[in-house]
Amino acid sequence: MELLTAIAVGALFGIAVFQLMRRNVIRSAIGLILLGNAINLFLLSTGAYDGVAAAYTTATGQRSDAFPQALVLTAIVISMGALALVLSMLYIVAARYKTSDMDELTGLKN
Amino acid sequence: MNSAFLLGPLIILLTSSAVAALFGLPRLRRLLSINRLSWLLALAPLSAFITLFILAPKTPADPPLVWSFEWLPALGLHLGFYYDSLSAFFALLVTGIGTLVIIYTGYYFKGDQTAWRFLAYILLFMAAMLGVVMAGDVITLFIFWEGTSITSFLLVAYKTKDEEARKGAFQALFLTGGGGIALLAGLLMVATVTGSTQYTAILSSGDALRNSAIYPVMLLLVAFGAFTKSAQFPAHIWLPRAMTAPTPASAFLHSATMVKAGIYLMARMNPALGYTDLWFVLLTGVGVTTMLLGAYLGLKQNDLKALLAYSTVSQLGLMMAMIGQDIEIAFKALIIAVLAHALYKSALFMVAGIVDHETGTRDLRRLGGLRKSMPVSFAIAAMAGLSMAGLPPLFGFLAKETLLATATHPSLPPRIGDLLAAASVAAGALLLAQAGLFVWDTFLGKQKDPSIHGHEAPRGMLLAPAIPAFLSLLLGLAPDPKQLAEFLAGAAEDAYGGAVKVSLALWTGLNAPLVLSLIAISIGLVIFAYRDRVRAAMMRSGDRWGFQQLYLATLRAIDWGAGQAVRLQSGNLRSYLSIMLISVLLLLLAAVTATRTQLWSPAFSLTWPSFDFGGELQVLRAFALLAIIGAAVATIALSRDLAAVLAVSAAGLAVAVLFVLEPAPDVALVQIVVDVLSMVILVLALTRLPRIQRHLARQLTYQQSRPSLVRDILIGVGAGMVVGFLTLLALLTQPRGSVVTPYYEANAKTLTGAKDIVGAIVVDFRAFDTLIEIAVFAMAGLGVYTLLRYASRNAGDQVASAPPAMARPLPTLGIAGKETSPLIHALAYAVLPLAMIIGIIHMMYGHDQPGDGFTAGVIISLAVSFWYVVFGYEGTKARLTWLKPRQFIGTGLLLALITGAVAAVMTGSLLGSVDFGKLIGLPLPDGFYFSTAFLFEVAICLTVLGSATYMIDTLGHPGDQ
Amino acid sequence: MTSQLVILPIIIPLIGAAVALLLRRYPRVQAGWALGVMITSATSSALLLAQVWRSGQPVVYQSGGWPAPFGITFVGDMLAAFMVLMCQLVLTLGIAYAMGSKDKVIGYPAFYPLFLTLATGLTGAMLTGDLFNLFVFAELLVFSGTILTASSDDAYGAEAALKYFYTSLIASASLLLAVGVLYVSFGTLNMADLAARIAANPGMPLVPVAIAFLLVTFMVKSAVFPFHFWQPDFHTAAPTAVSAMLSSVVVKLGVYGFLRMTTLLFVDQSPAIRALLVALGLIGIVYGGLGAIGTHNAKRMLAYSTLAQVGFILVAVGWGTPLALAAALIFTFNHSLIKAAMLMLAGQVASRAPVKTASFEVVQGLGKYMPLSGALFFVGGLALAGIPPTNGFISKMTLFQSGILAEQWESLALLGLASIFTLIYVIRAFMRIWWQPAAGPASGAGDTPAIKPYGDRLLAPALLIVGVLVLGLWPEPLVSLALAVSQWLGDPAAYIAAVLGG
Amino acid sequence: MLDILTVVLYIALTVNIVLMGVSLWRVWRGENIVDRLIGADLVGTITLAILVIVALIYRDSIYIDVALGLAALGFISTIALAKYIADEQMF
Amino acid sequence: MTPVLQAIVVVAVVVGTAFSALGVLGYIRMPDVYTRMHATGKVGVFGVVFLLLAAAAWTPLGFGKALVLILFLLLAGPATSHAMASAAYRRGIPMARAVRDDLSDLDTSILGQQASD
Amino acid sequence: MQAWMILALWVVYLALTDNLQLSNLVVGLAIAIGLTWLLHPDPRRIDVRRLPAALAATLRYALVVVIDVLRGGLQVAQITLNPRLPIRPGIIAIPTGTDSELATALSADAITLSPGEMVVEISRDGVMYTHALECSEAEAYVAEAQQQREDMLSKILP
Ligand code: NA
Ligand code: NA
Repeated sequence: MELLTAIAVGALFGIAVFQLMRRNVIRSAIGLILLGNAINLFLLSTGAYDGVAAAYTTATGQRSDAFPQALVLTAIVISMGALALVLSMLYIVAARYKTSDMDELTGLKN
Repeated sequence: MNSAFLLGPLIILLTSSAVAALFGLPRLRRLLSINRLSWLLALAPLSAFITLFILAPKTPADPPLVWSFEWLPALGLHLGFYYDSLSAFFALLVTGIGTLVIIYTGYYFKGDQTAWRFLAYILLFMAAMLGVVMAGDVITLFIFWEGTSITSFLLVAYKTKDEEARKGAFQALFLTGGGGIALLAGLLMVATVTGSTQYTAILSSGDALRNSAIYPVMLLLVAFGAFTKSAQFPAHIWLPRAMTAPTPASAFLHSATMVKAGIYLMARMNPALGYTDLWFVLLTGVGVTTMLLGAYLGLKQNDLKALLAYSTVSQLGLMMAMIGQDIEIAFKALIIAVLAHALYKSALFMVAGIVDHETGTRDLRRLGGLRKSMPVSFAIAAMAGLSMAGLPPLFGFLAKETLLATATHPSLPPRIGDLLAAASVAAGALLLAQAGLFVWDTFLGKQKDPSIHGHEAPRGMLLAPAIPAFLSLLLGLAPDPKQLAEFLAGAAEDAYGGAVKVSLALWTGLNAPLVLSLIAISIGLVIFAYRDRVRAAMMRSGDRWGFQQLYLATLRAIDWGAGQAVRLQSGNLRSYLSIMLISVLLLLLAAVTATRTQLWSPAFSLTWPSFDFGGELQVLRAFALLAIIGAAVATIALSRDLAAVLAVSAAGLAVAVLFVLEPAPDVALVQIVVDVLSMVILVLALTRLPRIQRHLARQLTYQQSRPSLVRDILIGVGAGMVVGFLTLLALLTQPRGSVVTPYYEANAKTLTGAKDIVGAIVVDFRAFDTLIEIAVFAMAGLGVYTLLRYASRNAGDQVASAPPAMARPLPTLGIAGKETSPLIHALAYAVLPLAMIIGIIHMMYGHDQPGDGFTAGVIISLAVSFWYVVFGYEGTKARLTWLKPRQFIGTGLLLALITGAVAAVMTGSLLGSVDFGKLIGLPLPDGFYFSTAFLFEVAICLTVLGSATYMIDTLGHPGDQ
Repeated sequence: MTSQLVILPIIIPLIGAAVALLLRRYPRVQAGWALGVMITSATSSALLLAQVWRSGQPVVYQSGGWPAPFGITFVGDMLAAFMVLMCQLVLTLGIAYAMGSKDKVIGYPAFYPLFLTLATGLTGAMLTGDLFNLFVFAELLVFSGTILTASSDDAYGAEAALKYFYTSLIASASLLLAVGVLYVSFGTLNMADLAARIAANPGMPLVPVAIAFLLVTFMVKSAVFPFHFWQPDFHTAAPTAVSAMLSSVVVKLGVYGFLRMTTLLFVDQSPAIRALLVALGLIGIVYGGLGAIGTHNAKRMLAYSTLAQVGFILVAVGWGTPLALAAALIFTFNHSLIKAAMLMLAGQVASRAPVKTASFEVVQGLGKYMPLSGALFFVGGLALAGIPPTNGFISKMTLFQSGILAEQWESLALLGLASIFTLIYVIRAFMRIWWQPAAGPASGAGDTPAIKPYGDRLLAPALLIVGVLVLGLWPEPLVSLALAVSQWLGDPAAYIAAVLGG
Repeated sequence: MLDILTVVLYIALTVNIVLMGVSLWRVWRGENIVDRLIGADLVGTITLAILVIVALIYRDSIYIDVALGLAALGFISTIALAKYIADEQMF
Repeated sequence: MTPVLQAIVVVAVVVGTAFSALGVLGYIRMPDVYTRMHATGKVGVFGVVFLLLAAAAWTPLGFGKALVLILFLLLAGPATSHAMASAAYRRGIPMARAVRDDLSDLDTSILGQQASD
Repeated sequence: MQAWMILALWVVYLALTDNLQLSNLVVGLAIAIGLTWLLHPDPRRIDVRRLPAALAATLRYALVVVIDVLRGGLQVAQITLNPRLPIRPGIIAIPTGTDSELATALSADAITLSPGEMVVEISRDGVMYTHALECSEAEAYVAEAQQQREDMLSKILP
């Protein structure tokens, strides 16, 4: 199971990176979401315990590690904000530079 | 004598520069003509001269005046002065000629009321130059040294509109600035070996310095600094091009003072760094080459100032070569040469300026026969020119004699002596020819250009060159003035580091130097006689030395490199990303291989999904994992953007399922609400892309060159493997322990009253993370708003969106158009209050169950977004008048901070935990605590609601204000 | 109250941002408020530094009252206090510049709030003692900076911001991966706790991985080659008041990070890290210098220059001797003042150009009408090139001195050679703007120059240049402070004890 | 411990997983965009069902709270997408 | 008590899952999107509602909460179907095997237009 | 309408919190009132005397809907499992007499809930364009059921 998890997280991350580098701006924004998901899954996998119960004080049995979960909560929120911000910038890019092609965003160079 | 008086001249000069600068004010400018101003300002260098003269050590026996103060005690650095005979010699030259130059300036710029700038610069330069020669330590020296570079840059480029002036100034600064860097390094090395920056220590540490392992390096560095400053081969190229400076500046900087700074420095350092083979070879070699080269090139020039400049280069080479020797007489020669040169060259420069000023040209090919119209100038030029030519009875003759005496000194190694003698003869001959060229071709002979009419300059203007020219004669005629000889001997001794005998008698009998001198004069006269033919031949030979070309090529090379550097900045984000990601991968590889880290432990064992009964959740997990992979692949494979958005949403849901299975219900809930919100705003953004661009974008999805596709795939695979491997390691590392989690588990209930440990961490134990996180989220929302409502409007951004194309416009109510159907309305009416109640419950009871202020905010904002969908933008705005995102964000953040502050007051700790309900004794429902945590949740909810609403609202309707 | 001092520089701007958001209807009040907030905050950081310096002990604050390593600890040690004071001083002047600026973006209701959250993010990232908390603060910084730049008057603001944001994703992802890896290995994210545990168990297999990821993070933050691509764009397109901050203090977050890595977290592993930093620094010096020479815009030139200047700092951090670290800190501080001033001046010139841009083609010759700007720019340029009597000279001198004492001949030689580049681009830019006759749109028709009668106010850059000169003439306080900081950096055990023992 | 309820729950879970797989397949290979949307909505609903089954297996209502969130929001995205499909605008 | 409760739960789970399965089966078998929605609508209503009833009986979940959720689903499910159907119709997605279409008389645009996808 | 809403929200709150403590009742009421004030629905008064009748009608309505739903559910199950897939789908217009938006909504909800029927569009005068799996038989039946529901709804809604 660990191997499958690792493969899935790796695949998700790899595809996220790949998508991030697409010319199509929408795909690139999709890559951003996938990236956040992959990292959050990784963070969760760093939990110190193989829990069978949620991290509640009332739980019986081995609880899952609450600490990475708290980190992931924060990270999720931030990646959500990142997505919104990127999308608004992509809007401006589309409106101002009249393109949805990352390769055409070369007004700034040299 | 109080050594602090040494500050006086410097202060006087700086003040006078400031006074000159004040005349930049138009009101002041009207008070005084530039002519009178310079007479007035000339008092400054004059008084400095007098002060320095009074303070100067008059005989070799007089001790140096030393003054210093602790400038940078932390590093043991001092600033200060060291005023010995050598310093005094140069300081008096600087201020003495400086006085004349200032007076001359007033006439030169007569009527040009903007010349205050020039006066300010040149006085500033004078101060810097004085500082160089009076410095008592290498730091002070360097500070003033750079000061001369900068001020001379300003002076050379004084005619800023003239491109040549700018280029010349730049070149001078480039070379002297480069030298400055070397010099600093060299001087710091000297100081490091000595253990002190002060001359008093350095000058007595010669043996330590010479024996140091880094001696060659420090010597080369210091010498390089000095060579660039003193225009030594091959850095000599800047000097002729600096002749774009107004003549007063050339007269001062490029003859009498600045170019001598390098000479001064090497003379100063001679006792500490000299007397080694390297020193000898370096200085002699460079000096002799410079001497010959300057003399040769000078003869080629048509411009009076360029001619003088090259002859200066030649003389500077000579001086440098003298410093390279280790015999007493060389230093006598040095000091006399410096003095002689300063006198005649400043006079000649000023005369050149007068000629230029009065006739409007400095071109030898046009000048001639000015003797009649400018008799005084001619007389001055003649005196100085004869001195330059090294003819008796002028002082220049003595200088040349002493030089030749050095060259023929028996203690020199024979070949070196011969070489030096030959070089001196050659240079002397060429200099004579040049002097002849200057005097004869300008003032004597025929008038070449009838349009040129000379006028004699005003008396004041003539006074300035007349004094040094006359002194050249006077010193030559005077029968060995003892006091002066004593003084010069002192200076020479300071440079030599031992006793030097100086006599200024012109006639020393018929000896080898005299013979050589006669040979030089004869050759010089021959060259002069055939000057036209010689010069024509030289012109034909072109600039074979080509160091200017080398300089230009260097600049071109730098510019080429610069072009390449900026070309790397291609503007293509995707290639940036690929370079960076590859770098990350390489860095990781390097980190792991370099440390030979054993990442994989033999103890690791992999387990496969078990399909035994009771392990079905594992099947769900496996399914979710496969679904993640599938959905992620689908985001690539699906050609429609909307379908890809659906796929990414599905991936998010699968991730939520994985979170549930962790089990991490809190995270799962947040993941779900964020997944929905993400999808909504993604689709909103999709609607904001004009259809044409959307279609173009769609075509782009798979449009990519094969190499770059392969590149991206490889990067993706690499990145995926890294993170996958790390995940595997994280999962397999045993034992895994957490330092912090046991504490949270043990204390969540007792210290924060929360059953939900994750919630307790988020709002209590690590509340600061959350506070900043909501600030981030708030800024994201605010950012979307600012970008789309302000920046985009101001920039006139426009999305050329075609009106929505409805395949079937219907008169009935469904999902499309401005008005939706009553059924959907009813759902909207139900969902907002429900969402609010759920949100309130999340805030109130979030510490016992999944959900918190964040989920509350997102859920409510999603309900609001649903209203936008159902009732349209305007409809929703009209219905939900209380929804003020900005106030929500501001109030939310403020509430969070106030809560934290209140906690700080009550518990002594910001964002501490206080249960107000319990404190007041409020009867509240079980499980609900009216506490800081609750207020914090409310604050989070408000902020998030405001921010998410901004996101939805503005992405949906960017044009609105 | 004494220990609360450490969070004041974080909290005051944050409160200021929240209140400023509510003041949008009163733009002048909002601006004044922001300035007041920043001055107050800077004062608190000065007090913090004063206290730390005087007592010799870091001010440690356990937020929420939770003991370390369980809560989030804020640590005002010498390094953090020093960096924070530097940042906040410059940020204060940044607001002052904004108030006198003609940019439209200044008038947006979110400008000052974002500026203040930028301050919070930067300050918090330096004061926090927790690695994940550092991530959160860094994100606040990234978001604020991105938005400010994207909403710039410069038409390319959005493009630049997008590129920056994408690059920052690499940093953020790296930091989170580092966080995860460290948590797996050591079970804690408190930096003091981590440092102690790493020192006790340096052979943990994932430590090199964590180091690599943290390096990437801070390399992006400081725009170190090859993670620099975003920087020239971003620092050019940002509103001047902002780009002056980005290129001066914000890039120093990475420097801070490298210092923390080499002197606290990974002391055992630091030789390898240092060697890398020297190499990267040298590349930066050459590349940044060449880029500054090759580019076509004054602001952009200064942005490239920052690449080079950060390179100098990295080399010093890499040398790692106490004097070298002090030199790095001195360089850091001085460069912040210089670069902020220079960018403000370039922006001020651009603000009077007929088309608002600092492109050399447009601003060439405009300087004729701005002699004061020219004088300030010239002095700033000298400072950048390390020429006395400016503070830049002190930077260069201490840097050279430390290199000589550390006997780092090769890197010193390359560094010295490449430092001539600074002189080239500074002088060329100065000559082009102030001396060369106008060409193109600025030359106007006939005698009337096509120049706007009013531009951004010069107060802020003038104050900075005064600072440049004062610190050049009287460097003692800064130098002895930097020496004290570097001495403190040599004692990671004291940091750990202060956090965990207190 | 294999009581009938546990068996039923695991079977139900398995069935739902299969159903989810089928729905995902249709999202992937839907014949038109609405078909895909139906599939996506179905995925959401089945996830909801799975969450409830997990809650039943753990006998813990915490997971229902998660489900509640999904239930209250899932339809929003579906209807918003429907609106987008209908006239290429959300609002 | 527990065995009875268990029995109820078993029944609820079986019925709910059966309806879900039927719904998905219909999703596969039905000829067009409109008819499919009939089938999939069942999953949301029956599948989840029965499971929620089971959860209310078997977990600490209160009946009140379950009831609210159920009522909500009873409103949201149909509304969702309705919205999707409307979208499909407006998008011009054709009906398969349709015997009548009262709406088509109201359609003011050219009939028979096929959506691109 | 406001009182209705307060009541409904209160009940929902209590149901969701699953706590009938006095303090929770008070808190819930406060929340219900607060939200109602915030959302300010149409200020229509309700006749208290009609309340019992309305509640009874609501229950009956719910029962009818549930029965409808169950019966139709089985029908659709049969269709789906039938290998021949015996359907004759189409869109039929079902007129409703109600002009109240809420009544229309509830009607549409009930129609769509019953398996085999699904409202596609609603005209402004209340005609439901309903997609039915078996449209030839459905029309009469559906219209009848609709009439029944409308009668009850008119009792429930003010
Ligand atoms: Na919670
Ligand atoms: Na139905």
